[in-house]
Amino acid sequence: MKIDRRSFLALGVGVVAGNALSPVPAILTDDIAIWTQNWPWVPVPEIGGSAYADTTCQLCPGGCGISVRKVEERGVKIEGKKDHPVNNGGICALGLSGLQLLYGPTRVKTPLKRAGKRGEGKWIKISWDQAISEVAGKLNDLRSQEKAHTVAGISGSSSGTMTEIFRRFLTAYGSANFFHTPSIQDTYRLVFEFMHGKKADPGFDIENADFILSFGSSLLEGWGPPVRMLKASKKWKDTATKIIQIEPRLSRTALKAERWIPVTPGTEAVLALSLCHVIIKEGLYNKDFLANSTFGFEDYKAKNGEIKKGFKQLVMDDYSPEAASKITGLDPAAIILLAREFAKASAPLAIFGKGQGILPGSLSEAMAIHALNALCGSINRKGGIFALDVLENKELSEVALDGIAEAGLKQHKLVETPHNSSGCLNQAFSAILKGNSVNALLVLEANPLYTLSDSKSVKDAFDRIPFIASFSSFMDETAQYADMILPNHIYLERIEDVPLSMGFPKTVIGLSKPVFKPQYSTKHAGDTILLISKELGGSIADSFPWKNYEACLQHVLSDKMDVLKKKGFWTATDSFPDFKNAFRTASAKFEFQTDSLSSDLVNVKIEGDETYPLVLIPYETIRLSTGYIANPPFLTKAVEDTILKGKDSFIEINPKTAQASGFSEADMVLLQTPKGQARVRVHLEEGIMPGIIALPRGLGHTAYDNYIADKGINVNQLIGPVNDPVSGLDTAWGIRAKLSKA
Amino acid sequence: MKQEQGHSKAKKFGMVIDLDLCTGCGSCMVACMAENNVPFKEDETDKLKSITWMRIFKFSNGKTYPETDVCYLPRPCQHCEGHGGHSPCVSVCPATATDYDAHTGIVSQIYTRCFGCRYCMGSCPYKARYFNWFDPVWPDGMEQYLSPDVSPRMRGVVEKCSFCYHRYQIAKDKAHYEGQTEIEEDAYQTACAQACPVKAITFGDLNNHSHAVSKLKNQPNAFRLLERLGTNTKVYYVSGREWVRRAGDNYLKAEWPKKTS
Amino acid sequence: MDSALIPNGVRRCSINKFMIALAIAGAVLLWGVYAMFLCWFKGLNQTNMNDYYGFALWIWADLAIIALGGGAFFTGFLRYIMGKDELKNIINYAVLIGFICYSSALLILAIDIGQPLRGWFIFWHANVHSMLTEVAFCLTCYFMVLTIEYIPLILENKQIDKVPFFHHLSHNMHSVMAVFAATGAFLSFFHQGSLGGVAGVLFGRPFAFREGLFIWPWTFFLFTWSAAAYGPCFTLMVTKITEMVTKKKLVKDNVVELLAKISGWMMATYIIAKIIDTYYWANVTAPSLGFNIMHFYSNNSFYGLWILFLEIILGGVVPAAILITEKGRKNSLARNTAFVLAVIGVCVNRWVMVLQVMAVPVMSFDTWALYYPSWQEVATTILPVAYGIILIMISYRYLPIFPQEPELNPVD
Amino acid sequence: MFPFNFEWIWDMSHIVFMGGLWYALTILGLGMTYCIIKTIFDIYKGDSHHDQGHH
Repeated sequence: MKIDRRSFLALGVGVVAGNALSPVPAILTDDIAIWTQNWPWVPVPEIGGSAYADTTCQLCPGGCGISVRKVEERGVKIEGKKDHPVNNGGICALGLSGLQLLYGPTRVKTPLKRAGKRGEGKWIKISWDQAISEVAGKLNDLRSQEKAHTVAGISGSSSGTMTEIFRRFLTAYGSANFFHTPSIQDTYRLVFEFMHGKKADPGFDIENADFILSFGSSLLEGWGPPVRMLKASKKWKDTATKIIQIEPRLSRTALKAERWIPVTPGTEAVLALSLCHVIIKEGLYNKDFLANSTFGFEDYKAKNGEIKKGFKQLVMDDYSPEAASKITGLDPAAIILLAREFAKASAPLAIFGKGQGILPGSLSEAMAIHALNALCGSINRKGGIFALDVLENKELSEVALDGIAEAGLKQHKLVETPHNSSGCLNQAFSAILKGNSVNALLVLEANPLYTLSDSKSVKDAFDRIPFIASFSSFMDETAQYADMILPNHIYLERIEDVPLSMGFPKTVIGLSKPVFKPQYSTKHAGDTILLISKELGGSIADSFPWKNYEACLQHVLSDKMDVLKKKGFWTATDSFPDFKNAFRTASAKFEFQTDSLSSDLVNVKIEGDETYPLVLIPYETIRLSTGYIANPPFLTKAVEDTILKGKDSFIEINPKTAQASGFSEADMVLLQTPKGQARVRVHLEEGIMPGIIALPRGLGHTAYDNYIADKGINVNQLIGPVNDPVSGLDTAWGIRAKLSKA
Repeated sequence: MKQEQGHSKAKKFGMVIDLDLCTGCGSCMVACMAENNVPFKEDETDKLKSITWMRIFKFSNGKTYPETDVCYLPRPCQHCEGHGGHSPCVSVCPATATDYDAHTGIVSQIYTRCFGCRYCMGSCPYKARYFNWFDPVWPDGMEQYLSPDVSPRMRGVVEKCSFCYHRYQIAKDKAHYEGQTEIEEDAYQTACAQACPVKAITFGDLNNHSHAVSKLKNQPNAFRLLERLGTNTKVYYVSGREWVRRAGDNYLKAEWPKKTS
Repeated sequence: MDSALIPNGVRRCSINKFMIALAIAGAVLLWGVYAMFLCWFKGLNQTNMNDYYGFALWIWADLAIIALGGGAFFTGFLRYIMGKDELKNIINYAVLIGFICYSSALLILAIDIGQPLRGWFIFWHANVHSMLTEVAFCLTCYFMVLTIEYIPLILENKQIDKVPFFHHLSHNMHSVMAVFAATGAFLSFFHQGSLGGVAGVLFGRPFAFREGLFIWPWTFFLFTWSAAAYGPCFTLMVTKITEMVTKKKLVKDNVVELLAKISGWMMATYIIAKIIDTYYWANVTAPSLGFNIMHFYSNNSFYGLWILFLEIILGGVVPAAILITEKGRKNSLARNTAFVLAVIGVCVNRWVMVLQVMAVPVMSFDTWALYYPSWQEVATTILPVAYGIILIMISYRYLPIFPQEPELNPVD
Repeated sequence: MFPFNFEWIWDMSHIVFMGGLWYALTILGLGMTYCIIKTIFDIYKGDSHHDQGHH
């Protein structure tokens, strides 16, 4: 038959109709729906046997015990470890996000050598042998040119075998320029050095204190071991412990405190001494302790014979509630009331230090507050503050030196202070900017380019250092700006001792164990250092006789290792001698350091003049990681939209203050300080003192991954260091600032 | 939605959250994300497009400095029972993709069944339901941490808190192998309750008198969100602060302090 | 050129003019289709909807066009069941408009769901307690009815009618049309209602929630009623527009006035019921749940009492008043104004029952969520309009839509 | 939708709802079938009725 239009149409219609009546459409519809339920681009997690592996978290100095849930070789969840002295099953949001770091895009997967300009992000992958021989070669050259002392090292932590090995390496190499990321621990150690005459770390028995006076410590925002503190807050509620939070901002701690006392920031020491004034005046102090175990309470004769004003006289003269009221902005009656409450409490405890303790803070302030504890005898007793002997591994501190090393160590150090200066990192960089040469910088688990204040100058200093090598596991700001990266295993892949962070009332060491085999071509920084030293040979190699880091750890902690391996942590049996033998000062007593408490010292100044009408303070929130570790995606997801929206940071400001300058919620404003400026958004918050603006730490990263980079402002760009006259540590709790329409 | 017949009494899993303990630290949020394979994007600051089964609300007493006070309120799915299992969402889902399980009191969500009409989201006064506006994407390699107990959701479906139902199933199996008829209280805990550092979240069977929640929920300071709507939720909140309790529901000026009706 | 297809006894514009007009409408259509495919392939992240705004512009468009399409079932109801025979002169157009509205509604629903390929689950796994299920079923069934009612119209095309099969088929379908119309009316009463139910049953949303009868909240009946009342106004409005475009009188005034009168009275009674409902809700329902009525109309930058006024007074009382009075009906300006106001009124009502419901915070510490549509949403919402215009153009050109046209515009 | 879907419950709401649905579908189905069959007959009868056309 001939195919005309009509029959063709008929055919078409027939075909369509036929199909429509057949089961084909039904089957297709069904198949398509099934396909949407198994889209190939939606991952299907592999099933398998599930088991838990315990280790210690190292994402903050808290040292919580964690249990990692594994399905075959994959880690699927991190949970808090039950019956662990620190966190007993609890866990923080950062710890929970750990696996996103293990598998995340921010890992450095193999040794890298810079190809493009610094910070440009152009790298070439190199072998471990090449990486190690190149670093060793560089160091060898410097050594042979007798420039050993121009090599500097920065460690993220101030204790633990890794830090000690690192320091040991530098010493054996011939450089005294070893630094660590500063923290409040440095200041406290000086407090104990001055007042107790011994090397000690503070332990706060907050679980047993019944009246806690916190001078701005964000106890529930990541202070000390964060989870331990959060757990304590439950205990406080159960036992009706009184927490008094002194700070200009209604932080989480202030929220949970029984009372929030906003005082003019920087005047906390004055308040403390004024409390002492009332306590002494009303004779509420611990007479026995003061009479028998302290020196410098009454006036005393100094070595040169002159009569010096004692603590008692000093505070009676200069720190009356009325006088203090003018400075702190606190009503005298309130001061008197607070003093009485504190002194009459059975276990009062005063805690020094703003925020998480990232800022070392003023030594005078610390001593003023410690004096307050002393007045009430809250030292080395239940519910008080303990002076815990600093953990040190002698095996690692004594080093055999060759000639070059000895010569190098004699050289002028980057930072010269009467005390241990390894926490004066800011000064190290300003020294470099002043012209002191550093030819090589080694960075271990630290990120000074981000965490140090006045980040711009730090970067300038970096530009003057010809060679920077980082051991970082992540592409952090410092690593990104380095010349070579020798990536470390991350905490879940390596063995390491984790001495508990400052603040825990007992000396505890945790052990982090390799829960996973290394995901990438990384190397334990300990082994890397050992290999470099072998490469350098001579007395340096001799200083590291162990075949690898684990062997070294085994040797150094031999007495604790079994317990560590079995329980995952080791607890010292700290004993506290009675007050007769507790102090190693010249007087063998607790010494009030009156000359550090003069009014010019205790009022902690910040940078800036009247042209900046406002005061900018950084604050910490537990949903933002502030240290070397940046926020993993989950944690960032939990950040409120009143802190970060899109790429904009929000400043907290009191509605009154905002109104005065005509700003309303979410307005974009220009925030200027003597150190720099930034565009930020306004968040009106009743919970902040008028005249103060607060910006969170932990944002404004320029490195890591797209999930955190270029979000918000790094407050360190806006604040510069203010060095403590005595300790030389950074005391800049804020900076003067102004806002204008942007 | 018929009541279960049989010897063992129907369970009614629920929570009691102490708002005076809660510090808003965010552990519950992240624990939930990690446990339930919740996806994430580069920018999660638009909270109206950010999947957080457990979301922490923050609100204040409205007073000015320095009298101001703030409360953090963790909000999982409230697992409404409504009237006889007719919770707001279950009764509206056209495809029976979300259901009220009379044996456990848990409101389920069947991702492969849901066709994304979002009627359930409109019906939920707690905003506890979230839509997958985007394809879930894990950066290369990160999909390794996905848990096999919870299937990742595809674009275009609604998801929400399940009270970690998979943990219930695991606990049940375990109990079965060990020849027990009942599961222990601590054998089935949600990820958020387990992670909470201050133990502000207590989870258990509201019908079982040996479980802590059954007592805690009867405290004088206990309340539920929007009780007046008749959603009949299974998440109780506790606070000693009157203004917080008041914020739990809506009242006309004349109505507070609350009349017991 | 296409004169062979054009009905006898009527004049149509030149094919070129027609094609140009078609092209313009077609361009808009394509824009919408592009947006539609974006939504299908990239997902609903193409819209500005969010977790607070699960329902937005699209659902509003759905409710609105279905309400407006109500003219079809109600006119059919009046003609076939109530025996208002004059209405045969407008029923064709009513059916066509209804057909356009309902097909558009179904299309929008297909775009609106996150998993279009699973759309049929609503039938397969139907949950009979869900108003949406009721909507889906009735909508689909009634769409079948409209198709059945539209087919004979197509068959009356000069050329098609030549085919004996089609000729007889159209005749036979006409003869049993009453049955179909009755079924359609039955279905419509339900799905129009269930659309109202969609909002009314949300007992978690005090702004939408209403008590009711059995399983049906008052909104169920109000929606049916309003669709019946306002639908014909839309039919008449579109008729008027068509007359303006074609510069011809297409339907006799007595027909228009009859429908307008009925519509007016329906509207009047509806608006009274609506006012009572609103009053009761504001003074009993909402307060019993702890809400002061002003809670729903304050503390936000958009929704205020004005919208209530716009819906009830301007969009209800005023047009009703015009249409129930002889003078108002007879004055074409007043009458047409009434149509427009009525259309606005019903659209605002549907808007409120969808978007404002989503915007109002329920938890005391929650916040208002305002929303503006993305261009993709707008485009896909305009798509049906373009589609409708095209279908009307073609149908008007080639089909005897208006029985009175030859008589009113004799070709000499 | 069908008794063999596992959600199907023989309770009142189902019977009313599905009853209504299938009732409507049946009417439409039968109606159309009737028209088509009758049309086929008409063609064979070959009688046309332009006298009582409908426009």
